[in-house]
Order: sequence, then structure tokens, then C-alpha cells
Amino acid sequence: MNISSLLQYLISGLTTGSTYGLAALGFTIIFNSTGIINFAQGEFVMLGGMFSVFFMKWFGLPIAWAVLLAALATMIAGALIERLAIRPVKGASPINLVIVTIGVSIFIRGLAMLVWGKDTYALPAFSGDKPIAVLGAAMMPQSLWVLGVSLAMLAALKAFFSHTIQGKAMLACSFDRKAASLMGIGVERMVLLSFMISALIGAVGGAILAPITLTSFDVGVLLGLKGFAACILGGLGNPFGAALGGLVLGVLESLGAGYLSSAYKDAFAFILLLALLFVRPQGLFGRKSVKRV
Amino acid sequence: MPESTLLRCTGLGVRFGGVQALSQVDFTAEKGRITSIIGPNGAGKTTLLNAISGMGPCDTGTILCLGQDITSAPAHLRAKNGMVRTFQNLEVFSNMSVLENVMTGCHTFVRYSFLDAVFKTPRYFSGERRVREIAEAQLAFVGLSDSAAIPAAELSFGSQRMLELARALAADPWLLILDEPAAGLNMRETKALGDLIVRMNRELGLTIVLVEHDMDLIMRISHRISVLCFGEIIAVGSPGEIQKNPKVITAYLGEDED
Amino acid sequence: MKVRFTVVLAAVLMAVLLCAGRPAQAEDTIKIGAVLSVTGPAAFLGEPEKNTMLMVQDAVNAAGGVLGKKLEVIVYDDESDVNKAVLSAQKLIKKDKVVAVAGPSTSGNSLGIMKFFEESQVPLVSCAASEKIVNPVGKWVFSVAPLDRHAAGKILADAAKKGLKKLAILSVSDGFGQSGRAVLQELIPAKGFVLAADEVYGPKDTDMTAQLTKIKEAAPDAIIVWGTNPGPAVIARNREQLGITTPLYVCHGVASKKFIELAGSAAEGLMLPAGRLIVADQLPEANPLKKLLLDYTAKYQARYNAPVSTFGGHGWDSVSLIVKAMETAKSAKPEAIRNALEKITGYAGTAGVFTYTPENHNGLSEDAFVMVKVEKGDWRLME
Amino acid sequence: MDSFRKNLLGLAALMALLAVAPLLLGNDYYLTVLTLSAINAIIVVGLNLLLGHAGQISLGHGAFYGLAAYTSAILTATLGLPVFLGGLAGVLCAGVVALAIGIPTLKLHGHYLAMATLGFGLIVYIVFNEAVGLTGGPSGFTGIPRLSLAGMELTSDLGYYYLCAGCLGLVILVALNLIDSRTGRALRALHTSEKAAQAVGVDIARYKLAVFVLSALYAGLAGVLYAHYLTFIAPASFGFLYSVELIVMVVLGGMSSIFGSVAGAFFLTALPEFLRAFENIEILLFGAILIVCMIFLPEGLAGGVRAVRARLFRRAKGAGDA
Repeated sequence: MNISSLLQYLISGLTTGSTYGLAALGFTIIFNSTGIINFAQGEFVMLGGMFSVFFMKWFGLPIAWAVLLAALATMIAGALIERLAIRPVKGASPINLVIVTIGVSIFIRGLAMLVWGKDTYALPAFSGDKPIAVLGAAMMPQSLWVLGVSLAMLAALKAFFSHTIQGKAMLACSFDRKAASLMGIGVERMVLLSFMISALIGAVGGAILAPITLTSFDVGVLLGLKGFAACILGGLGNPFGAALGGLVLGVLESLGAGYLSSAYKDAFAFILLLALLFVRPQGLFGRKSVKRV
Repeated sequence: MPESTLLRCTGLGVRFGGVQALSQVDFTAEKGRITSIIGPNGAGKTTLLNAISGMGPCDTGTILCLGQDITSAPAHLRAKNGMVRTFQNLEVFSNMSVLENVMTGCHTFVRYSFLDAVFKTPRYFSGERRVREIAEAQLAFVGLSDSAAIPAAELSFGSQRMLELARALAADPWLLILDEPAAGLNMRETKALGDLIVRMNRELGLTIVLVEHDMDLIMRISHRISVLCFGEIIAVGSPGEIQKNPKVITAYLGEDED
Repeated sequence: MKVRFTVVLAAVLMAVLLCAGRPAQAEDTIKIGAVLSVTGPAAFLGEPEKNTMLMVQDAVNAAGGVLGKKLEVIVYDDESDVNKAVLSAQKLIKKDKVVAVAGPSTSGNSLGIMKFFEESQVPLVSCAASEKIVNPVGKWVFSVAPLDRHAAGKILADAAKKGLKKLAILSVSDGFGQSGRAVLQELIPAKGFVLAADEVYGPKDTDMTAQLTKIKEAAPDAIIVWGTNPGPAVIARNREQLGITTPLYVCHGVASKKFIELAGSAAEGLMLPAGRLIVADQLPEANPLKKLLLDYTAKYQARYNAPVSTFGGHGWDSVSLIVKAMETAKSAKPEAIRNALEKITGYAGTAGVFTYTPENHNGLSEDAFVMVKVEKGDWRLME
Repeated sequence: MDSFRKNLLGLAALMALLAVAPLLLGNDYYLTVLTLSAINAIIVVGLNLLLGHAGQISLGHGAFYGLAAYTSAILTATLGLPVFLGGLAGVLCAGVVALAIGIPTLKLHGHYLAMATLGFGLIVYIVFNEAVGLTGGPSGFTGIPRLSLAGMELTSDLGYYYLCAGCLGLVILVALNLIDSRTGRALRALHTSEKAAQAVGVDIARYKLAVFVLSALYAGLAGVLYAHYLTFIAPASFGFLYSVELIVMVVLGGMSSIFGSVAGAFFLTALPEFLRAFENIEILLFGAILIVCMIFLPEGLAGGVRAVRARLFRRAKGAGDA
């Protein structure tokens, strides 16, 4: 076995994996406050990338401003979605809510296609295209950005949930909505906030990924799918599990492509995911739910 | 084991993570008797019922039912063999009518095959007729005949409790395990429930294991009482003995006025 | 209560069905149909094709129409989905009663709907490149896109000229990549090359360094990438990242400016076989296609304010060939159009010079492609 | 027995409607839409049992649909078996795979179950794409023979449509009879409370598996009908998005009603045809319609019809009182 190849597979897997992890993080936030899987999560990532590209193109903004504005715009989109599509169905069964999010994701994708067309776009890398050599393997500076920003976002989330009143309130909602609302927590506001936060995470993810993965109106489908898988792998509801689940999934795919067969790499990753679920039905880091009877 | 012992648990132990929920619990239910389990909140009463009915873990010990070791039997088999329970938090089938709820109770003993159902054979029709008769009789027994056709979710809380009882009775049990059946009922309803339990015991000859917080009810209808405290049995005896037991009084002091 | 519900359901369905049956229109137009992947993953094919077809339709009508009647091209979007393609084809044949159909854009969809045209005896002129469409020859099915075999042959000829021996392929796992991969797997050993590695990537994959690392270990003389945007652009970037200097061929599937835009500096030096359209201005004046290609480019850019691609050219060729067949047959009957199509020789289209025979329903040759190289962010004719 | 008669009447009405529908059509094209709708409806009836009645989600039914289609295609086109046998093998294959995959999978709950079935669907989809020698890969499998019955090939589209409609009727009847029996009650019981179902002696693992296999068999039947109708299949028809679409059909139609789900299948299959006129905004409208339906019809089309009827009934009653 060639060490520099192995290292290359790992780097490649971690880069792809952090894209999954970023999508998975957003899933977790909304899942925690509403108990639903938001199938439109991938569209937030898409919006982040596409908005960044177009703020750069339309207004000729420097990239930092474009990304910032893109995150803001996506956050507004997240809030609008919650207001217009999620809130009117509150109280419905989870499966209905999931269908609503599917509808939302189709709608956003359709809108993005109409506005921005069907082309793929590239965003310039934040700090150059010169690869960094590590023990015979090569790494793009953007990959460091992705890993770094992912970690920073995780840390920020951790701080948010354990040190701010809003964060604690949101966590309370995730444990017991009724109790939380009895304690005077505005559950509706928390849901709104969770959509905005996960839109923000998705958008930032989409923007920092765009230089590596390129972006187009339909990148959200795959990211949504892999993000969901990462979430489950890590254990639903646990942000760290989600992020780690993403990395594990990415590395598995990359190793699968490198050592087994590139044609079956996704199948390989999913087979391992299924095997894990059969042994640990609550994912890697999930809490076992104990329902009182 | 004497003939009269229907259920005998010896040395039951259950751990949840770092918490020992039950340790070395011995518990017996005599045939044809009402045996109650009382104890302060968090004593492990529901954990014990779950272990007995097979719906919760049981790490150590054995459970014998009519002399047979059922410690590792799945819950549905225990039910099939006559051990039927109700739940502290109501578990009625909200997607069915009241009658259908009770009909579901007959699941194990009125049988016809999948194909009988699909082809609507005479076996199906006669089976369904029997199920319906049994269900209607049980609804009449608990006094819910008038509500047979309405959706179960529309019943009042107290009636849903009665519905659970009817459903359990429809399963043709020998041993009926009731987990806090009076929780949430008012005084009048609790009284009626007590009468009903006594009738089930006397008229239908059912052995009953009862977990309850309502001490008036417990003292009125129980034949024997076991007291559970912090996962251990601290006393066993008749209602009169339990009321005088100093250990029990200490355990309840300041915790439960009743 | 279910009875009543069913009655209501019946009423609703009935109303829907009745609304659906709209009256046919007057018969002073000649209707031809098109099934194109205007949306979905293959939209990069279908959209320019649709645009071009409508452009051709307007041009024909501006010049007096066909056989004295107005030409109408009815375009249905199959959303890159074979089910929708089947529905669209059925709709064109049965509802709109068109005399000929252009498209579909993709090989899979073409293969999926071909038999309906044999059954209903309406000519189909596919815009897709798979060999299976015209081999074996179906009586009613033609194609205007140069075959994958031609593109692969062109690449291998160039590799032979450069003395490259060991070749690696990296193809996308969709219909397009599969078709190219199969041809390469056949031709590489047949023409005396060694197949050093054979890797695959998913159509939506965003990082192909794993595959490239594996290929790098096999140390080939050249890598052939078979896919459509954006995959090959990502591969070009990954290749640059990994510092691989092995020559890279990409296939004709990326022959648009978009590829260079996406791959950026990583595109420099990459080679590919492409239709002459993208290097029309570099063609010698004597080339019979030059005027047509420049004309098409100018008109398309003026009307849609978007760059041309060779795929749009397939739209031009398919509709023009059908029109040409109607004119030579002096009839707009499906049977007549088919027979005339089969007799077309030396017709200059955007993809090359078309010559159909009863044995050859593709009409193009390897000559439809020229080798092109990316230099300073633009295409450059190699020979 | 009362409900049995109602079910039969409802089914008879539906079948009559399906029988006359082709005669009302402006042209033959809509027959294709109807046939595909009926095929989708067959899977959706099975999914309704699984999701609506037993409360178990599956995002992998496209895989069973595809497995049966490919099995039958390979057996008939590649190996030359009679279509009838190939079809039977296809349906059985879907059932056997469901049995094997169901045993470990159905232990999972909620989103984990969704993920596991989704993962299974993706794996099967990848195999369809990559096992080129067997399946023809992404560009599809051509040359599947049309269905033949007793030596007679079913060539007319109308005949094929009636076959599919007949299968749909049969499948609905089985489902309705099943719901109205101890099996159906056990399924609905484990939907609301697994504990309480166990408490009355329902072997929940067995019932979950049984309904999962049954719904896979339905999907298999649909897959066989589909393969021998189009005579061409490609992996794209059996992917993740198709599985999700099936779930949407069930929920949009109404989870608690078989007839509702059938309506959902017809509605969602035909909807794009009516949105065609809007071209580029078609997909936008599709998404918007989904959202609006879920906001205003939380219990699906069936629930909507129920609500309207209840209101009319109440008004009529009110008028009578006054």
C-alpha cells in the first residue's frame, strides 16, 4: 500500500465529507426544534453558493462581501420558508411536514433554475489555487477553509446551545415542546430561528464549497441526500455526530473508490451505513430513545 | 411452587446506565387474588411491570408463570399465554373505532388465515362474528356499549381507561396487569373502577396485579400488597399489615400523604 | 361512506379527463415534433437544441414555409426522464399527429421511445450519439449526432500519432459515459493500446481525486475522460491539484465555452475531439461548412444572447434534414419523409456532411470531428 | 360485513370509471397516462398498507419495482423464458428480497427506518447502473417482449390498459379485505402503539415484515407490468426520486384511505401533463401545489373530500331542522 495515495484518499474523503457534514449540521438544527427532516436543506447549500456567485457577478462585489450577503439572503429565504410553508401546517403529522419540505425544495430548485438558468458556475478559491503538498499528497487551500469553517461553525453552535438563553431555549424545545411552551418559551419563534440558523449554516457551507465542487441550481439534491445519511450515521439530533458522520461517509466513499471500485463507491458507503444501523439502530453517537410506557 | 402461585419472580434486577432501577426483587401473584404493588415515585414500579410483561429489560433473575420460565419470552407470546396488561399513559388505538379497539384484543385466539381474510371465506365471517360478539360483551361489561361506533380518540379520558380495560379483557387473560388505572380519574370514576376490578376478579376469576397511587383504592380491593422502594421490596403483606409496617410509613413519610 | 367518496372521485376524474381532450387545430400547417431534455440533468443538450429548432422553424417560415404551408415544431420537454420521453412521444404521435419527430436529446431516451416510431411508422431523427440507435438499422429511426465511436477513434488516432501506449479511462456513470466507456474498452485493445486503468465517477460527484490518484498509480501515458459538464471540469481541476502532468483527453461532451470557464487555468493544454462549430472562425475559407457555422453562431447569439454549443447544432441538423426531406419528396407524409431522408447525400449540416443510405442511418463519419486543444482560455484547432 | 359491502360498491364504482375512462378520452395518448397511473396506483396501494395502516415508512420501494422489472426483463429478453413465467419470477424476486432486507431493517424506527430503506434503494439503483452486462447499465435495457397471455400477445394499448386496471382492482380488493380483518386491525394497532399491540399478543415483527413483503410484491407486480408495457427500462425510472414520489402520492391521496391513495397516484401521475402548458414554471407549480395541498388538505384528497361531505351534510341537516 502506497502511503501518499492513502493520504490522498483521506484528504479527498475529508474534503468531500465536510461538504456532507455541513449539510448534515443544518438538518440537525431543524430536527432538534421541530422533529422533522428538512428535505429542503440541500437547497440552502445551493442558495448559498449561487447567491455568492451572483452577488459577485451582478454587483462586482469582493468575494467576502458576496459570501456575507449570500448568507444573509439565504437566512431570509429560510425565514420566509418557515413563515409561508411550515407554520401554516403546524400541528400536522411529521410525514406531512416532510412532504411540505419536499415541495419547498422542488419550488426553490424551480425558482433557481428560472432565475439563474441551468448552467454550472465556479467561484474563485478564497486563497488561491496553489496546492499544498503533504507527504506526497496534495491539498487545495480551499479544503483547509472548508475544514476550518466547519470546525468554527461547530464551536459556534456549541457556544450557542450551552451559553445563550436562545440556544438553551431551543434545546428545551427539542426535548419537550409542550413543556418548553409552558415554561414561556415561544416555540414558534424557536422554529423560525432554527430555520434561519440552518439556512445560515447551509449558505456558508455552499459558499465555501463552491470553489471546489462548483455549483448549479440542482446541487442541493445530492447534498441533501448525503447530508441526511451523515445525520443518521452520526445519530440524529447530535450536531457533532452529524459533522463526524459526514466526514466518515466521505472517507468511506473515497477509500471505496480508491481500493475497491469507483463504480460501487457509493454503494460501499451505504452498505456500511446499513450494517451500522443494524448493529446500532441509533447511529454512532445517538442517544437511545427510551419511551416511557 | 404451590399450585396457587400464578406468577413468581425471583431476584429480578434491572440497570439503566448507572442507575440500578430494580435489585433482587422477589414478587409473587397468587391465583385468583388481587396483588398490588405500591411505592413512592421512582421506586421502579413500572420497570417491574415492564420486566414482567416483557416490554422492558430484565438483566437478572427469573420469571415463572404457571411454573414455566418466561424470562426471555417475547412480550406478544406472554400476552398470547394469558398475561395481558394496560398502560399508565393511555395507549388506545386512536386510529380505530371503540369497537375495533376491543376487537383487536381478540387477536390471539380468534384465528383465521391471511387467505381466509383475502378471499372472505366462511371461516372469516364466522371468526369476525365471534370477535364482534366478544368485543360487544366486553364493552357492555365496562359500560361503553353506547360508544361502540365512535372513534376511540373521541372518548373522554376516563372512558379511554375503561376502553383499555375492555381491550385487555377481550384478550381472554388469566393474569391482568394494571399500571395505574386510576391515574387521572375523578373520585366517582375511581370508585367505579374499583368496583369493576373487583368484579373482574370475582365474576371472571381473573388474577390481577395492580400498580396504583390511590391508597384508598389499594386498601379497599387488594388481597396482598408489595411495597417497592428504590428498586427493592421492603414489605409484603395484607393491607392491614402494610398500613402498620414502620418501614413503609418511613418510606412514605413526607412523600405521599395517602 | 367510501361509496360516496368514490362517486366524488369519479366526478373529479371525469372532469379532468374531459378538460384534457382539446380539439385539434386547422390543417394549414405542417407539424413536426421534438422530444428534448430541456430541463433535468441533460438540459445542457436539450435547451440549445430547443432554442435552435425554434430558430430554424422561424427561419423556414420567414422564407415562405415548407411546401407552401407553415412549419410548426412542437417541442415537449422530457425532463431527462425516459418515462416523460415515452409520454411525450406518444403525445406527439397520437394527439398532435406530427409527421416526423426530432430528438430526443439523450441516448437512453432515444432507445426508450424508438419502438413507438417503428410501430406507428413515423420517422424519428435522434440528436443522441449512441451507436445502438442506428445499429441495427431501424426502418424509421435516423440520427444526426456523430457517434461515440467516431469521437473515440479520433482521440485514439491522435494518441497513436503522439506514440502514447498505455491509456487510462475515467468515465461518468450515466448513459453518456457508459456508451463512451464501452467503445473505448473495445477500441483501445483493438488498436494496439494497453488499457491501464478503467475508473468511473458519479454524475453528481464533486471530487475525483480518489479516482485520479488510483490512475496515477497505474502510470498511464494519457488519460481519457468521458463525461459532460461539470464532471470533466472538476477532473481537470483535480488533475492540476494532484500535479499530474499526463496528457488528458476529454470527450466531445464538454465542447462548449462553459467547460473552459469552469475548469479555469486547469483546462490549458487539454485536448478533445469536437464538431467544427466551436472553431468555425479558425477553419480555412475553403471549408464548405464555415459559412453555415458562422451564420448559425451569429444568429443564435443574437437571438438568445448565449454561446453556441455543438448540441444546439444537432437541433439545427435534425429539423433542417426533415425540412429538406419534405422538400425533395414534395410531400409531408411520414412515409415520404422517411424515404427521402434515406436518400439524402452530401448535405452540409453543422455537425458535418450528411450522407444517408439504407444501411447507414447516421450519415456522418469520423470526419465530423476535429481535434481541438485549449490554449489561452480558448479552443484552438490542432491540425 | 357492512363495511365489506361498502368496499365492494366503492370498488365497483372505481372499476366502472376506469373501464369507461378510455372511451371519454379525446385521443389515445391519454391512454398511456392512464396506464402509467394505474401501474403507479398498484404500488401506492401497497405503500398505503405499509405507511398509512402499519405506519412504517419505506423510501426504497422504487427498488422493488425495479428489481421485478429487471428480473422479468432479463429472464424473458435475455434467457427467452415465457413472459408469464418471467413476470412471476420478477414479482417473487421482489418479495424474497423484501423478506431478506425487511428482517434487519424493520427493527429500526422513524427516520432511521427511512434512511435504511433509502440506502437499500440507492444500493439497488447503483447495481442497476453498474451491472452493465446484466442490466444494460444507465442507457437502459431494450427489447423486452410485450406481455402474452395463453400464447396471445397483448399488442393493443387498450387491452394492456384494461389488464393494468384489472390488476389494480384485484390489488385494491385484497388490500381492502385485509384491512377489514384481524390482520388489518393488528397492523393499525402497531401503527399507533407497538407496546399496546404487543400487550394484546400481536407479533409486531412478523406483521411488519408481512406487510412489507406484501407491499414489495405489489411493487413487483407493477414493475413487471411496467417493463412489459414500455418494453424498455432504464435505472433512472427506479431511483430515489421515484420512491419519494410514491410516498408523496400516498400522503397526498390520504394515508388512511386506499381509494384516496389511488386518487393520489392518478393525480400526481397526470398532474405534469396538465402543467406542460406552463413550460419552465412547471416544476415551480408542481412544488407549490404540493405545499398548498398539504396546507389545506392535511389528510390528503380523501380527507378533503370527507371534510367537504361532512360540511354539506351538516348544512343539509341544519336546513332540515330550520
